[in-house]
Amino acid sequence: MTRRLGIAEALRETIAEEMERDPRVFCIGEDIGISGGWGGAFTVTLGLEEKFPDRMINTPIAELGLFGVACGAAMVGMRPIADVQYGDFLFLAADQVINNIAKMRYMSGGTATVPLVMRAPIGATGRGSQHAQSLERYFAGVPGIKVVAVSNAYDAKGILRSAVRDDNPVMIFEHKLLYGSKGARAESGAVDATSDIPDEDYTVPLDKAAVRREGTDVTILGWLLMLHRSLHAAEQLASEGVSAEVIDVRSLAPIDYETIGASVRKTGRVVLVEEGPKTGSVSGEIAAGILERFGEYLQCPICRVASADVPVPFTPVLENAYRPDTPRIVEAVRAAMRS
Amino acid sequence: MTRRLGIAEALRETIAEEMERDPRVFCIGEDIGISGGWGGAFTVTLGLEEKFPDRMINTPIAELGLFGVACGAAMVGMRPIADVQYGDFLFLAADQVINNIAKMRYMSGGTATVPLVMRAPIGATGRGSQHAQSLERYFAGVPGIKVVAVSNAYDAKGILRSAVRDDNPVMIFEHKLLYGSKGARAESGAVDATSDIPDEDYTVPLDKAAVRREGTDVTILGWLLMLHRSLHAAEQLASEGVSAEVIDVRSLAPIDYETIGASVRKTGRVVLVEEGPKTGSVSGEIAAGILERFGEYLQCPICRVASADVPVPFTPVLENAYRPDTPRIVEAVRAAMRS
Amino acid sequence: MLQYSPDFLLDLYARMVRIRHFEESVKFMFLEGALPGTIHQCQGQEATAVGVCSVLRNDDFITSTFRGHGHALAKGLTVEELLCELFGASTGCCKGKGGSMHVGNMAKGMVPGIAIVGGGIPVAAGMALAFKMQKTDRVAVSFFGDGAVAEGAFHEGVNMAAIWNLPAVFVCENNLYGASTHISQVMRDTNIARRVAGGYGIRTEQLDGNDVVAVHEAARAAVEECRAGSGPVFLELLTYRLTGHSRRDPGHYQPKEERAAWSEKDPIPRFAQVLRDRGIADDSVLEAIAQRIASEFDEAVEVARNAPQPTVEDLLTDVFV
Amino acid sequence: MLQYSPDFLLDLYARMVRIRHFEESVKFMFLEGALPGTIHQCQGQEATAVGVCSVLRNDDFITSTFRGHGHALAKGLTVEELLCELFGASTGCCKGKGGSMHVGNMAKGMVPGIAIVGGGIPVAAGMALAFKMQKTDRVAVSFFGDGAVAEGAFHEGVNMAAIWNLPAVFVCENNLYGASTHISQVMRDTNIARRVAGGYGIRTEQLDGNDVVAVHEAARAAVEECRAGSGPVFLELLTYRLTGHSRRDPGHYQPKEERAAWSEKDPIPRFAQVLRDRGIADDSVLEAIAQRIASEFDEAVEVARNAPQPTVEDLLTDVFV
Ligand SMILES: Cc1ncc(C[n+]2csc(CCOP(=O)(O)OP(=O)(O)O)c2C)c(N)n1
Ligand SMILES: Cc1ncc(C[n+]2csc(CCOP(=O)(O)OP(=O)(O)O)c2C)c(N)n1
Ligand SMILES: [Mg+2]
Ligand SMILES: [Mg+2]
Repeated sequence: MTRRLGIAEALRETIAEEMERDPRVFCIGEDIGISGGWGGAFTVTLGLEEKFPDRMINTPIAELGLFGVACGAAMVGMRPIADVQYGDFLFLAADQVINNIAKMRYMSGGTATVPLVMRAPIGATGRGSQHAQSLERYFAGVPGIKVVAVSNAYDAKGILRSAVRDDNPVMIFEHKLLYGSKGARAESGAVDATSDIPDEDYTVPLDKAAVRREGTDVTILGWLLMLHRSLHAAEQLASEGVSAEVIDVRSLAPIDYETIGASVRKTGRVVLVEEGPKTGSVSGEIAAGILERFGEYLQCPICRVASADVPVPFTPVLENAYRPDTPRIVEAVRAAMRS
Repeated sequence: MTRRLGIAEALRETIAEEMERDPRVFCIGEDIGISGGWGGAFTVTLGLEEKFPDRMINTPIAELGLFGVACGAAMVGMRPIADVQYGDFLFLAADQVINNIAKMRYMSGGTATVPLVMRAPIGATGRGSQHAQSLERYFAGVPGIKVVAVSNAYDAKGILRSAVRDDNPVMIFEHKLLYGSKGARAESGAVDATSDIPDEDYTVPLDKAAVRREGTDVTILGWLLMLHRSLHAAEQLASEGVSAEVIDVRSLAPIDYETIGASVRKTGRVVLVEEGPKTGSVSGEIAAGILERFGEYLQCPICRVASADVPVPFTPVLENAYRPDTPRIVEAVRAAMRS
Repeated sequence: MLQYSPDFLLDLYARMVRIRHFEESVKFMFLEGALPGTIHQCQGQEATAVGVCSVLRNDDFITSTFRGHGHALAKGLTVEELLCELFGASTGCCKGKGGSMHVGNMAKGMVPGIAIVGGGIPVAAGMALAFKMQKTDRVAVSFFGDGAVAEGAFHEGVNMAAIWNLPAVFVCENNLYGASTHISQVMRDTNIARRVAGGYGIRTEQLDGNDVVAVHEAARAAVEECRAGSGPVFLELLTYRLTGHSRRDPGHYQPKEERAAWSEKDPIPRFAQVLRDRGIADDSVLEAIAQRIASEFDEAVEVARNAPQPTVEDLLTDVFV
Repeated sequence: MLQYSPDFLLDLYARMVRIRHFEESVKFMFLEGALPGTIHQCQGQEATAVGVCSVLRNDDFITSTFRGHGHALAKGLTVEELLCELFGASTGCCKGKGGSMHVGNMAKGMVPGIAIVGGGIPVAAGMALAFKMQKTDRVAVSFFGDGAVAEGAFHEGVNMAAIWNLPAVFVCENNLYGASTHISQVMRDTNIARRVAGGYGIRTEQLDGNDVVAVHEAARAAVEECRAGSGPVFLELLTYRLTGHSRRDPGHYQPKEERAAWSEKDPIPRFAQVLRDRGIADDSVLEAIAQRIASEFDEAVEVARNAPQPTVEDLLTDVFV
């Protein structure tokens, strides 16, 4: 049996199941379990307070404190799932995430464990520059944290399960336009990321990329919204006779160079697509990593398609110009094929 | 006339001169101007409170607040120089730096200005993992901030002057082992970064790399402590017949691809050296940037020499293994020459 | 209230009506789909913005939040420059780059809205520090909600203003909720003014934030103290949001009786009654004000709807000076 | 004090002496160049660590700071595992990966020292939240300095502990300085206990932190309240650092008279006098304790000096489980 779910629904169901399965699991965040509220900013925890009245910890608006609290609870036997309403607010929590959560195990000589899941919605969605950023770049290089991005509901479920069951800190990035949130929290410009969800207790590993479309001429690497745009571009390219392989990088730390490498060896051409500004992007790291490992297979320089090096602008005309779209991806692939 | 100064002295003198020249300039930070204190964590502001009793603003231990205060003061006509005792504490201030300081101009449609200098000491120096990090990677990709790193006293003076006179936010990274701080604040493992300082009012641009040693076979790119190690490596390589060009990248945002490109065109081989962990390094961005611009000139894959992907360990034997040293740089260059 | 001229009182009234009309019309346009993005509105809280800003000069500065339309209008931004911003036009107060959560105008003493809860508080302290160092008598005012009180930025910013005696007025608009969370869930003692007095040793005052004249008077005293060098001052203004937190929030977390009770205290009809009771205005005068504001708004909407959008070239400008 | 057995009191004394001996010896070794890195020491503050930890069980948890040697010894870490850590040996309590600023031992109820000022406070609140959810009577204690009170993390962490009634004891070791900065420069009201009571609505107490029995009693009451579900409690322990802030700091910012006055209040000679006055110990007993501790220390130093250093392979372990 399968059921068709969106990402928000899949996450909600998974959280409930994991809380059911393991009494150590709890949720912590702002507005996550208020009766009459919205279940966090994007409905992910909607209604869970009825089922788990003692395990939906609603915090004051205090991100540094809430991530510190989650860290402490995780160190003494709990398995918190911490929600930051918008990834942008992670800057407030960065000290706890980077200086404590990520380092506790190492600086304790391997005796402390921090089994903590952190969930952060990201992406530009018409809200202006402080509710729009792509935060992957700030955390994907922090030793001690696993970083993943979920692009469809099947992964959302399988990855969240793996994350909750992992004994290490895991940061999950989710995209506002992919949630499939309904009602008052629905997003204009949303993209369908629903999946058929099997009933069995499957997991998705935290360290594996996924080939979403096979191809032979060029490898397009993306995640979250940009994966969907890349798939769209690949379709268009197919009609031009270009066979693009599209990989959902998904695991941003560690990066799965095995899957990526197999594709690069085959195609010899790489286009990276990322929503954040180009400079300092995760794509820069991946490009350098591919060059180091598979440089000899490259038939042309790796191309990065990313947003402009500016804060996220509000007005739709600029936001659309800021962020990569299908035509820009198609154009980049065409250029790669020419060179 | 010239005088020989270390970086701490050069910064101190420059701050005093700029405060003298412009009454809008002031310093803000923890322990920066306490009589009987140390002039900040590394003696940079030692004694300045005597000369400028009203313009050395000692704050409580409150990094988020202090950078917010600096932002506000800068927006209404002052030109603050904000000191964070250790770069590691920038995570506490990250929200103000990234969400406000960097974005104010853009989100105001170009009407707000934030002429603010932020100074942050970085680098691993036997203090364990929370007073040791290399923070460049977190800020070099933030649109709206200029990021520079000073590797000698001449630059410290010229760059600080430029930064104070610039109308934009500028983040200056300094390295604890290069300050030449004296007395109780002297560092073991310190490296000589003194310069002859001319008397005239020179400046050093915020967007230019500097060729520190000319060569023809390979381009080594580094900054801060790693620049010094790279120069050391280049000397050793010279005795093996390898002519290495060593560039002080210095300007981390924006990156000076003109200077770097000229060298890459000449040598065709690039080794990047950085103190932070390899994954997510600024070197990844530079490697990707070079590949995009000068890929056709490359005779071998770009090589990155960086620290291990772990938190900074305390014990010297591990700290030394963690961070690139001269032998590792030499070895990387030899490998590049072979391929 | 005898000391106030009728003109002054009618002006306070008109300013509140302007905000209400703006918010109600914008809400309609938003639901209609005419406006992009999201909005946070302040229906019911007009007296706080108007009362406080009525004592400020153009060269005094305010910081605001994601909920800044009312503050902006009260600080002197025009309906037109605001509407243009909401429409994303290049003629908006932030050239369309800011949007609803970031409205501001540096020339009119308003920093672009800081949508990070609590983020404006240290910034206001910094402006106040500058004003003090510059030996001017300018004042910085920070508007924020009850929810912001839990943030570290609040604590750090208010403390610095306190220890340095800065000319800063902290205006906490306590509308009982931070998003969907009631204040009783996020602080032990919900008397914020008392908490802040105890925590930071500064003068604080709690008052009816839906009484525009009371707010005006408290703000005047606070600003005078600041100009005289005896700042900072903290004002807790008790008020209520008569609309959703954002967008299409139906506010189901607010008990019906609570909403009804606060509707009774709506600052605009209340002040209208005062004006009528004192013989300052009759219905026709009040109606004329509403008419004037409505047509002023209609003209501005016309302009905003037809205002030029930025072009792709504008994307890369305004990052650096 | 009559209720305490002589053994208990002598044990408190010995624990303080152990810390003092540790710190003085380590200081010497550091200045000698035998130890890498930097150190922050707690001479003069032994009564706070010992008094508080004397009421804790092994399964209660503490968080500490960059200045954690005393807390560690008081919580039951051995001199040897600490010294090994300072020498960077793989037999250290953190395998040499932590260092002086990060000493801890999870099996003994001490989180690795959090060297970010204020950073341990929310972590302790989180542990207390876990203890409460787990329905145990365990308690989390956070040690921090007066300087930490200005940090946002303090505000956020204490507030959360307060609203959720968590079993957390916040122990502020007020030694008058944060690094070189006197408390009067960073808060208006320097009575921290009063400020915190006013700000967060929790029970607070200010007391002589150099009186080990007084600290023990205040801590016992606080911990009992927490175990009974009436936490959190905040203790302000007035004390003084009789050494530099770190490394070779000569402390020129401390007035000579102030130092002299606090030397008089040194908790160790003071408690020795009490023990003598009450006839619990004479000089020979106290001397024997000092001897025992000195030789225990000497043995540990021997071990630590010869302990194995990690090897390069250890660099990459312990990042993930
Ligand atoms: C740092 C931060 N955390 C969370 C949010 C999400 N958020 C936006 S408004 C809001 C509630 C704010 O409540 P309050 O300060 O009382 O202001 P009000 O909405 O009542 O005007 C929250 C949680 C945010 N914008 N910034
Ligand atoms: C977030 C942060 N800011 C600054 C520092 C640098 N620093 C280390 S100790 C210290 C003073 C701390 O004072 P206090 O909290 O009173 O503790 P004490 O040193 O007196 O034990 C400072 C500023 C730090 N470690 N962390
Ligand atoms: Mg509110
Ligand atoms: Mg102190």
